[in-house]
This record gives sequence, structure tokens and C-alpha cells, in this order.
Amino acid sequence: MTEPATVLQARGVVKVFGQHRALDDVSIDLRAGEVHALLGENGAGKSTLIKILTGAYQATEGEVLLEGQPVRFADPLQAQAAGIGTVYQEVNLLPNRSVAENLFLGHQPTRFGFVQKKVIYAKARAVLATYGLDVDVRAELGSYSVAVQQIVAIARAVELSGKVLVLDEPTASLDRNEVDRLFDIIRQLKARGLAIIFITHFLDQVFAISDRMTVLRNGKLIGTSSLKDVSPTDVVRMMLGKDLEILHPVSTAAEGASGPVMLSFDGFGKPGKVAPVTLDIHRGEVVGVAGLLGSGRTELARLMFGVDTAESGKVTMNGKEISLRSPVQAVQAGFGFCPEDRKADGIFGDLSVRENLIIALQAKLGWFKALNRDEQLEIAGRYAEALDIRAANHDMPIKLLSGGNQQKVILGRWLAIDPNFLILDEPTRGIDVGAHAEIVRTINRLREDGLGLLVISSELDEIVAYSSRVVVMRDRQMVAELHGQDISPKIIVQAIAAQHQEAAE
Amino acid sequence: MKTRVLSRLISPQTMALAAVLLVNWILFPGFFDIEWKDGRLFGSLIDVLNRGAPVAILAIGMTAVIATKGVDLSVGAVMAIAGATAATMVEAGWPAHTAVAVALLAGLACGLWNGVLVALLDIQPIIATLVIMVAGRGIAQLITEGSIVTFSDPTLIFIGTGSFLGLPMPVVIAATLAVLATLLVRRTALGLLVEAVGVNRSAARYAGISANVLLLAVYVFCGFCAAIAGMIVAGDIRGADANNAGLWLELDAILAVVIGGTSLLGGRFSILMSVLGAVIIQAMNTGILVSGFPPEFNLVVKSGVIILILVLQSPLSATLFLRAPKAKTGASK
Amino acid sequence: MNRSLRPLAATAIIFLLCYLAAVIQFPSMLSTRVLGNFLTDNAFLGITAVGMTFVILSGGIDLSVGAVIGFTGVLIAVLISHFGMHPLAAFAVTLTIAALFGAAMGAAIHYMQVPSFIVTLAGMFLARGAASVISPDSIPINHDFYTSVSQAYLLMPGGGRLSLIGGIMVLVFVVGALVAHRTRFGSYVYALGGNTTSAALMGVPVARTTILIYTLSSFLAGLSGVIFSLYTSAGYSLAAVGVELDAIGAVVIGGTLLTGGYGFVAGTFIGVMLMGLVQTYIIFDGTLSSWWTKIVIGVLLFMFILLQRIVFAASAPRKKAFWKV
Amino acid sequence: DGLQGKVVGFSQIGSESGWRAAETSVTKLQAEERGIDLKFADAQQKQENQIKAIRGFIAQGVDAILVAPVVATGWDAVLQEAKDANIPVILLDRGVDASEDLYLTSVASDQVKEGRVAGEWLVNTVGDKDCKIVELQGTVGSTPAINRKQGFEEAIAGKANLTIARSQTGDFTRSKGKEVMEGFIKAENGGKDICAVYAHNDDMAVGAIQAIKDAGLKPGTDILVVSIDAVPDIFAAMVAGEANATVELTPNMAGPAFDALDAYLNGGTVPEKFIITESKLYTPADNPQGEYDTRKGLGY
Ligand SMILES: Nc1ncnc2c1ncn2[C@@H]1O[C@H](COP(=O)(O)OP(=O)(O)OP(=O)(O)O)[C@@H](O)[C@H]1O
Ligand SMILES: Nc1ncnc2c1ncn2[C@@H]1O[C@H](COP(=O)(O)OP(=O)(O)OP(=O)(O)O)[C@@H](O)[C@H]1O
Ligand SMILES: O[C@@H]1[C@@H](O)[C@H](O)OC[C@H]1O
Ligand SMILES: [Mg+2]
Ligand SMILES: [Mg+2]
Repeated sequence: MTEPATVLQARGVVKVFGQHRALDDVSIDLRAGEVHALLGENGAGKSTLIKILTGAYQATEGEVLLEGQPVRFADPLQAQAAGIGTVYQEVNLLPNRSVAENLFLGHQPTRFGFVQKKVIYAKARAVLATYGLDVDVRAELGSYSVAVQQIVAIARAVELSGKVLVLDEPTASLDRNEVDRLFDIIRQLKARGLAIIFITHFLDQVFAISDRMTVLRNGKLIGTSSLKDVSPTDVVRMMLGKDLEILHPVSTAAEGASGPVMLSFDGFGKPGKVAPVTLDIHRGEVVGVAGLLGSGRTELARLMFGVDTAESGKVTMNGKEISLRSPVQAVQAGFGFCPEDRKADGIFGDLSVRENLIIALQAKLGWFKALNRDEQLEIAGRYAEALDIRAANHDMPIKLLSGGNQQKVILGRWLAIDPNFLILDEPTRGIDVGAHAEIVRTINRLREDGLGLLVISSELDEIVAYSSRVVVMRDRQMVAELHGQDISPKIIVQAIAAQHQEAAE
Repeated sequence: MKTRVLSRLISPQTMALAAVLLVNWILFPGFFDIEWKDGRLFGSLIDVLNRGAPVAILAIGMTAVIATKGVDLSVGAVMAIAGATAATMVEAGWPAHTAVAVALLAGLACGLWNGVLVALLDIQPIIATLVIMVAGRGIAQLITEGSIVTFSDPTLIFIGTGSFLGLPMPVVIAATLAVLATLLVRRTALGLLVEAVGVNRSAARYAGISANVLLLAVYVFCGFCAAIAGMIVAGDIRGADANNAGLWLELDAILAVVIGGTSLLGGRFSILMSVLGAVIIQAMNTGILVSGFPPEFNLVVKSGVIILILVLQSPLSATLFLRAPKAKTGASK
Repeated sequence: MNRSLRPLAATAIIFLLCYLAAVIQFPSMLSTRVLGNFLTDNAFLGITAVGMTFVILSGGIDLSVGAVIGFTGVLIAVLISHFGMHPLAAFAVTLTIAALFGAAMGAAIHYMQVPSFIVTLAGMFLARGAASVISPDSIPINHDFYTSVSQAYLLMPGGGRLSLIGGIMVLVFVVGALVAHRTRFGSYVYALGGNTTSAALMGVPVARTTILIYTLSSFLAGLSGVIFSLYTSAGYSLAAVGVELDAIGAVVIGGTLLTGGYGFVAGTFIGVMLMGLVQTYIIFDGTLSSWWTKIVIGVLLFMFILLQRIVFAASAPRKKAFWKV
Repeated sequence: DGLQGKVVGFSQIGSESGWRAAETSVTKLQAEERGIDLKFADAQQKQENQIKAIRGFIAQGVDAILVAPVVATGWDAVLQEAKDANIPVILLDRGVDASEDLYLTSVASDQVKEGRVAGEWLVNTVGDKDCKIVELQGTVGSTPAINRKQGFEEAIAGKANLTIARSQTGDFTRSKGKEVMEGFIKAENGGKDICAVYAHNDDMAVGAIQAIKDAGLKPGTDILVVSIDAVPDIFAAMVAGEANATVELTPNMAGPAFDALDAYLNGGTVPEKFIITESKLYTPADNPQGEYDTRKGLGY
């Protein structure tokens, strides 16, 4: 049997940002008809490598070859023209334009110089139908959920990829069904002879679809091998350079272990956003929130943190009614909130890691009681160490950190205010296996320290691993509360899916 | 630490200032002469500071606004309102301190109005402040009934033309304000919080910062600064010229802030650098005055200098001059 | 109706209501004369505003347009009156210079990464300064071509005049709308305004598009200068001072978001007409002093953006700021 | 009878100077006295707004139009339109570059002459002494700035002892006048070399006077001050001995204009094309206090 042809290749690629070597002598080759997983911890350099392959960045050293010929893409447009379609990490589309235009921007069919809108709409509908998506293709992309946007991004890349398809964490905000559908499409493309790069932090997905994998660590190439020859444990070892228990431990968060009621939400809701919710949070417990995309979990969290103002019900804390009309009040009451959209609502990109760590504490202290530099250094140092935040130094802008480290900074920001109640919305999204395990451990530790936590996650294994109780949301309503033995992926899925059965009946 | 101070001293701004002053000196050899006369300092350099003071004061407030990713186009009109208020009141027989207080209040009120539009009604700053830019001058003229209100109140005149420790009052006021404002933002948490709001207003809200109150405060402060500048300008000519006071100065103030290195996209800011920016602009204006070029060339010279400063500051020149590795920053803009 | 068209429709309805209110008070405001004047008198503003719409849609701003109008007028006048050039040749020369000027600003904005506000402010000083260096004095243009073109109009019943320059403005709006909404270039403009990073990653030629946008804006400002010189048969370095703010106002009133990415060329047309309406109303009223004129304009501006704010809040999709970084 | 009940549109330039404010208020006063319904439109310094205003007036069918044109060129088309509509147009205080049959009459001063009168006063005052003059110009490119410069230069031409050492624009405003004068003083040996300042309007002169005082010199004595407009504040300066001469530009352009209009509408008398107002020179010898008092209430 002959080796399939190498389509795209990088040789000895080095990328330097300022002082930092993000990639150090990395080589990779992609063959026609293979799915090639690119793996590594947060900040290992995966996204940087694909940006170099697709013309978004220029390599400091090294070369890129397309079908054996050296190429130098000045921008993504040239890479597209050469048949490379890319989904960059974190949907990079245009929320202000129609779904159809997002699919075909730059390639719209024209007649006499004018874009043929009808043709585009028809094509867009046809393309999205293959993904099982039936949306109004003339509507603004921004009016659809992240999942829909993610699928549009994938569809766009697929349309553009004559030879190579690059997918940088395409599944981070998709649910199981959507992932399955994506995999079907990937298999078809593979059969057509495309070379596909697939980046993800979900190991099961890697094994489900990939043929070979390349692992990066700290910008260095660790190795490339066929997935047939390795086990998940091997992969993790290659990524982290050490062994790690990758299966979530069975929950130690027995419900009985939690303390007295700390917070009670009573008929708490907002018409059109979240139906009234009644929920007690005890000291030393983790309440997991499960539900499908768009089921209203984020809305509930926003309401509980005063980002949106509840219009019904009341909240009592340690027996006293409190007002939650703004995050300021929530923070004063000792609440913390790690939002789902890290980039938009979490980080202050241009501010330093240190400032990002102390900002909530500073906000709580008020305008005039400033933390001086020494205090800031001390606090930042403490939480950076406690959470193992990896940054060259704490004065660098946080936007230069990898996603996982940014997530830890935001968590650290809230730990610094010494909170009573923490809300975490998808705390492990886009986070590598190592950091993932660490965050799960941290959640457990915080619970043991007596905090109350509300954790929203789409990963059921994870929810099961730390929750003392699980509530299930559906259609913006709290529909079930699961205890003890019921906290298992299977039963949660049933609770979530009940709706489909009901609808079918 | 030493190298940090040193690297600050050779920023593009200080280089630009040095260059402009040098050119002024070549055009007019007496440029650096300073003499002591009647208990105060005299000289072109002092003029630069004195004439630059109103824009510097505007720039102090404008810096805070721009740091929050906003902009305030109304400051010129607010200057006119404050000057008109103070002048009309002293002419009507009110004591000077009352007139000054009311003028300052007028500035605060305008700032509050802008702040409400921006923070609470969520109107884009350029458009929100355009309202007072247009209507404010009308209000000022309404106060003066269209004429130039000349006054002889010594307190108001002192604000514009007096001196303290040999320095012109406007310089003293601007310097004091700059130092106080810097202390206020750097010794408290305000500076950090303002930057946070400018970098990411949504994240600021989630972090428990009262972003709206802060925005209000920033516009109010800017209005306050504009009112002070307005009284200085009125005191300087002993009259409130509602039609011309502060005309187009909002552009100079914004320019000063940008020359000072604060990004119009919000975030990191430096009040002292903005003040330096204002001084650069005035040094340039004064240079034009002493150069003896025909006035038709004023604007061409001015644009030339601005372009030069921008080129000096741009990342492009950093890569050209400092030979830093040329990184394509397409995705990190 | 398509949800994104709602603000446009609202703006149009508000305009009609305002016009109706004005007509009720001054019935002669319904005459063909007034309608004709709307087109003719606002022709140069309208043409500039079309260019400004593109700039603002892309998330930028162009403060130089008023100065470019002044510069164009002076250059044309000098070329015709002092160098004896034929007006059409003078137009060609001047429009080329204007376009190159815009291209230079666009290049500076993109490559030097300086905000458009500052680059075009410097451009404004430069253009205005260059105009006064060429001639501080206003220069009359006496040429048969000018007389015939500026006198070219169709007489409407009721004495109204449908002038050639008014017609040119309408044409520019139509072409502008087609380019914005029906071409790839137009979609790139919206893309830049939506999110520059995404646009770049999606393969939008950011440099070329940015340069083209400012080229277009300056070119249209130049064309506006041509129209202005036809309108006044003269070139003057101080002509059209502050028109940039009127143009920005018209664009924003027309429903285009200053942050870029949302808006319509047709909205700008309504914006221009609304500004014309306000001025005409004030002239018909005739009792406002210099200062009340300013206050009333400011108050009307405020009421308009407030109304729009309400309409937008009601129709904008959730979490629009979601992607803006 | 008279102009009672007639509707007259007035397109004013703006309100950029004390003098202009006075012209506006005097015009309104004159209209009121004659029972005219005056439609006032402020053009905020823009010619395009003036053209719009005139067309608006035509559309309303006013009986006559007054316009103070911001610039000389660019009026043919709109004046033709007024003529076609049989509406007489009268120009106030500045002229236009258009065919004379397009307007009824022009009531204005002779701006070149104003400059000349100022220049001649200076020539006579300094005699044979050497005199370095600094000039504060009006807004670059504005008609009064160009004409007043020209007239002044004509008057001192051929006098070798009088030279204009420096000339900059002070934008017709007090504060710019002061700032520019400050610069001149520094550049001319602390002001010791300056013998006189010529300002294109009184507002700038008032600013210059303050700059001279701030420099420790005596305006009116160490440095002569001559300017144009005759606004109250310049008379106040004369009373204080700080200003030496001003050339009057009367704010009452409307009076003669309405008279001419009256005669034309009611008697069919075509007025002369150019009604030139007097360019009267005032010095401290002309009872400045009295002049100050009579002008104070006119809205300057
Ligand atoms: N524009 C930039 N300037 C400076 N440093 C950068 C830049 N982009 C990335 N880096 C740094 O380069 C390293 C590699 O980042 P990259 O985004 O490639 O990681 P990744 O493997 O994709 O991580 P993740 O799994 O979190 O997406 C990180 O340390 C990051 O901080
Ligand atoms: N970006 C968006 N634009 C418009 N509507 C949205 C958007 N995000 C969510 N929604 C809608 O808001 C409702 C609740 O969404 P919410 O974000 O609270 O759900 P969630 O359970 O947290 O899901 P996710 O995991 O997607 O965040 C859903 O009906 C969803 O369709
Ligand atoms: O001062 C006056 C100026 O402001 C006006 O524009 O023209 C006449 C001048 O005298
Ligand atoms: Mg990545
Ligand atoms: Mg969510």
C-alpha cells in the first residue's frame, strides 16, 4: 500500500512574540484523507501553528509547503485561494451580517459586479441543510446562539477547503448531537481526500475521529504518531510530560456533608428570561446546573448575580433578605461569577495579569481604598501559585495568556474576595486536560472550605464529579432537581431529554 | 528603575517637544530667554505654558473620558458657557466667588448631562456630546445675549492673568489640577477602575465595578475641567466671548491626549503625558507665531508636525528604527 | 418586514411626521420650490455623506471631508481661472488628487495603526491649509460651461427647480446604495465594521478595503467640492467649514451606528433631508436669534437620537456587543 | 404706508464679533420701528446656509431680502433666482462679485478705505519717525481681512519709515488677538521695537492692548493702537488712554437699506447701486466717553 500524499507541511517553524518563543522548531505533515489531531496544553502553540499554516501569522523561521512547493501566504485570503479552509478558535465571524453572507463572504457569486443575493440564499440554505440546520439565512448571524454560529463557521471553512480543512476547537460549544453530525461531515470530507487538522481538548473525540496526532508542549514538538499505537494515558503523558488520572473520581460531594442553608432564592425570576426558581444553597455544597444549549442556564446565573434584574421573588442570605439589583450588590454580598464568555465578559485584555487578579477585590473595596503595589503583588502571587497560573510575568497583558490560564485568572479574581458563593458558568470550556482536572479539584477544595457553588457545565461527567446536587434547566425553567444516586450522566440525560419525549408524545 | 525613568524621558513625546522647541529656537533665537519682571517670569517658554494651559486643562478631563473609550466634543462649548456665566454674574453684581461657583456648577451640569446620555442611555459618546457642542454655544450666547460681556472683576481677571510665585495663574491652575488629578487616579483605585471600564465595560460590570457611576463621574470631571478652562479664557481677555471662546478647542484637547499616547480605544492613560501633548501643540502654535510665516501656512505647518509625531509614535516606525522583529499583528489588534 | 430594516423605516416615518408637522404650520413648505431646494441645497452635503456612510460603516470616521471640499473648489477655480483649463479637465485633475489624498489617509490608518479620527484630523488641517496656501482669496469662476451647468434645471409646476446637481446627488445615493449593499466591496466594508479581526481571518483584504474606503470618501468629498463650485461658481478656501460634522450627523441620524457594521445608505439620504428640513423650518419661522438657532438644532438632534435609541433598543438583537473586543 | 407689514428676510453671517452682534440688533430695531416683519436667519458663518436661507425666503414669497454676504463670490445663481421671483435683494456691509443688476443696492462701507483711513492716521501720527508696525489680520481669506490689509498697505506705501514687521491672523477675536500680540512682543525685543499695532477689528485690538499691558508696556503710548469697527470697548480703552484710533464701521446698515427699499417699493425710485457708509475716524479727541455711552446699548 502506498503512503497517501502529503498535502500540507510545516518544517522547522519558529514563532517569536516579543521575548516569547511560542513555537520552537516545529514540523508537521498532513496527508490527504487523514484527520490529524493537534494536541497540547493550553498555550502549547496549537493555534499559533495553524495560524502560520493559514497565513494569519508569518513564521519567524521555517517554511510551509503545499503539495511539496514552498508557499508564503501573506494573509488568510491567499490560503483560502489555495484551498485551505479554516475555523479559527473562538468563532471568528461577523455577527452583524447575515448567515448567508458569513458563509460566502469574499466568494459571493456576482453578475455585472453585483452580488447575487438570491443565489447565495439558496446555496446557504442547501449547505446548512447538510448540517441539519434550518435557520433564516437572511437574518443576522449574531441573533443565533453560539452553537449555530459555530456550525456556520465550520460550514464556511468546509466550503472553502479544496485540499485542507483546519478546525481549531470546533466542538467547544457544541452538544453531543451536533458533534456527531460534525463528525459525519468530517468523515465524508476525509473520504473525498481532504487533509483535516483537528484541535480539541476532548480526548474521546480525538480517538473517535482521528488517524494520527501531533503533540506540542511549550511550543516544542513532542511527536507525531498513529492513534492506533497509543492509549489515552500515553497521549496525556505526551501532552503534560507526566501522568494524570484522567477519569473523574467519583463524587465525594455527598449531599449530607454540606452545611446549613446560606442562600435561598425564592420564586426568583424574570418574565421572558427565567421562570421563577426556588433554590437553597448550603455552605459547602456544589449545585450543578445541567441543560441543553440555550436552556437558560446562563440567564439564571446572570439573574443570580444581578447582571439582569429579577422581577419576581426574593433572596435571603443567612436569614436576611438581600437586594441583588446589580453585580456591585452581589459582590458586596460575597458572590463571585466566572462568566461563560471569557473574552467578552471576563478578561480585561490590555490589563496585566496582576490587575486582572485583583480587580474584583479592588472593586469591592471601593474607589478610595486602593491596594498598593505590594499588596497587589502579594495577592496576585498567592492566587497565581494556588491555581498554578502560568504567565511569563504578572505584568504582561492577560490577552497574551492561553485560554486555560485566563480562566484560572478569573477564578483567582473571585477567590481573592474571599467569597461565600461562587457561580461558575462553563468553567472548563476550552481548557486542557491538565487544567481541567485542576479546576475540578479546585471546585472540590472550595466546597470543602465551606463555600457554596453553583456550577454550570455541559459536560455531564464533570458535573457528576463535583456536584452535591444537580438541577436541570429546560426552556428557561428549572425542571428537575437530582440528589444522591440520581446524580449520574444517564439520569441527567434523561431529565434533560424528557422534553423531547413529551414533545413527541 | 533608573532605566524606566530614562526610557520615559526619551519617549516620542519628549522627542517631539524637543524637536519643536529646537525649531522654534532656530526661527527665533530669543525663544529660551526668560526674565523676571514685576514679580513674574516672562518669556516665550512661559507663553507656551500659559497659552497651553486651557488646552492642557481640557486634556486632563478628556484623558479620563478617552480612557473609558469615550470622547467629549462638548468641552469647547462648555468653556463658553462657564465663561459667559461667570462674566454675566459678576457684571450683574454678584460676588466673584459665587459667580465662579455657579460657572463651575454649570460645567458639572453639562458633564452630568453628557454622562447620563453615555452611561445611562447608552448613546455613543461622539453623538451624545455633539448635542452640547451644538446647543451649548447657543446657551452661552443666550446668557450673554450675543454680545461680548466685558468685566473688570479682579478675581476673575486674576484667574486668567494673575500670577503666583512668578508663574501665570493658568499655568499654576493647570499644574495643580494635573498633579491633583494624577494623585487622585493613581493613589486611589480610580485610575485602574477607569482603565478597566475602558478596556472592557462588560467585564467591568461583571467584576462588580460600578461602571455607570464611574462613567458619569468621568464626564462630570471633564465638564468641570472645561469650566475651569472657560473661566481662564474669559479672565484672560476680561470678557466672555460666547461665540469664540473655546471654539474648536475640543479637537486640540483630543489631539493632545492622543499625542500623549492614550489610545482612543480606551484603557491605559497618562494625564501628565496628555498635558505634555498640550504643551507640544502650543509650542507648535507659538512657533508659527514667532516664525513670521504668512498665516496662510499655519494649518499646513500644523498638519506637518502632527503627521511627524504620529509617524514617530506608530508601530511602523518602532519596527523601522528599533529593528524589533516585525510581527504581523493581524489577529491581535 | 426584515428586522434589520426596522430602524430605517422608523427613521423614514419620523421624517415624514416632522415634515407633516412643518407643513401644517407653514403650508408653503409643501411647494415644489421647497422640495427642489431640498435636493439642490443639500447636494454637496448628501454626496459627502454617502462617502461618510462607508467610512462609518467600516467603523472609522473622516473629519477631512469639509476641508477637501474647500480645497477642491480652490484648486478647480485656480485651474480654470488662472490656468485656463477646461472645467472638465480641472475636475479630472482635482478628483484624482482628492482620491489620492484619501488613499494616503487610508494607508496611514491601516499601516501606521493610527485611529482614523487623528489621521483625518491631520488631513483636515492639511487640506484646509493647502487651500489657503493656493489662494486665501475667493476666486470666481467665469466659464460658459459653469453658467450652463449651474443653470441646468427642470422647471416643476409651482416654480420649483429640479436641478442637475440635485440629480447628481440622487444618482450618487443610488450608486452608493448599490455598492454598499450589492457588491463584495460593500460586504467587506460591513465586515470591517463588524469585527476587523474576524474580517481579516475570513480573508477580507483589510488593507485594500481600508484604503479604498477612504479613497472613496475623499473622492466623493472632491465631487462634492465640484458640486459646491458649480453651486457657487467660485472656489474659496473657507468653503464648507464644519461640513464633516453635518455629514456625520446626517449619517448617524440616518440610523448608521458610529461603531460600524450597521446602517443603510438610504438612511443617510433621510438624514440629509431631515437636516435640510430643520434648517428650512428655522428659516420659515424666521424668529430665532443666532443662539436659539443653535439651541433648537441641538435639541432636535437630541430628540432624534433619543427616539432612535428607543427604536433600536426595541429592535436590536440581543447581546450585540458580544463580539466587540 | 412705508414698509408697514412688509415681510423682509435677513440672512446674517453669524455672530462672530461684537460688531456683528450690534448689526443684527440694530437691524431688528430698525425693522421694528418701521413695522416690518423681519425673518432672521443666522448662517453660522457658512455661505451655503446663506444660500439656503435666501432660497427659503424666495419660497416663502417675502417682499424683500437683506443679505450680509460672508464671501464675495458665488451669488449669481441665487440672486438670479430672486430676481426671477421679482424679489429685491439688498446687500449689507459686504459686497459681492456679481452682476450689478442682480441686486437693488448694496449698503456697505468701503473696506479698502477703512484700511486706508487707519493707515493714513498712522502715517500722519508718526511723521518721519521710524515705525515698525505689527498687523493683526482678520480671518484668513475673509473679505474684510483682505481689503483692510490692502487699504492699509496702500496708505503706507512709499513711506520708507513705516514697515509692517509682522503680520498674523488673530481670527477677529480677542483671545487670538492677545495671543498673537504676545508672540509679536516676544519676537520684537520685548515689544520695544514695536511702534504701532494695526488690528483689522477692535476686538483683536482690545486683546492686543491687554498683551501690551501684560508685557509691562503702555498701550497708546509705547505702542500705538489703531483698529476698525468703533465698538464700545475700544472707546473705553481710549478713555483709559490705551487706544489711539478706530475707524467706524456703522452697525446701522439696515437703516439706509430700508429707506432705499421704501423709496423703491412705494415710489418706484431705483436707488443708487452703492450706498457707501462713512468710514469715520475716531480718536481720543472725539469724546470717547460719550461715544461709549451712546453705543453701549446697541447690542455690541
Ligand atoms: N499575539 C501574541 N502575542 C504574544 N504572545 C502570544 C500571541 N499569541 C499567542 N501568544 C502566546 O503564544 C503561546 C501559544 O499560544 P496558542 O494560542 O498558540 O496556544 P494554544 O495551544 O492554541 O492554546 P489553547 O489550547 O488555550 O487555545 C501562548 O503562550 C500565548 O500566550
Ligand atoms: N447570543 C445569543 N443571541 C440570541 N439569543 C441567545 C444568545 N444566547 C442565548 N440566547 C437565547 O437565550 C436563551 C437562554 O440562553 P442561555 O445562554 O441562558 O442558555 P444556556 O443554557 O446557558 O446555554 P449556553 O450553553 O448556550 O450558554 C436561549 O433561548 C437562547 O436561544
Ligand atoms: O469685526 C467685524 C468682523 O467680525 C466681521 O466679520 O466683518 C466686519 C468686521 O469689522
Ligand atoms: Mg488555541
Ligand atoms: Mg450558557
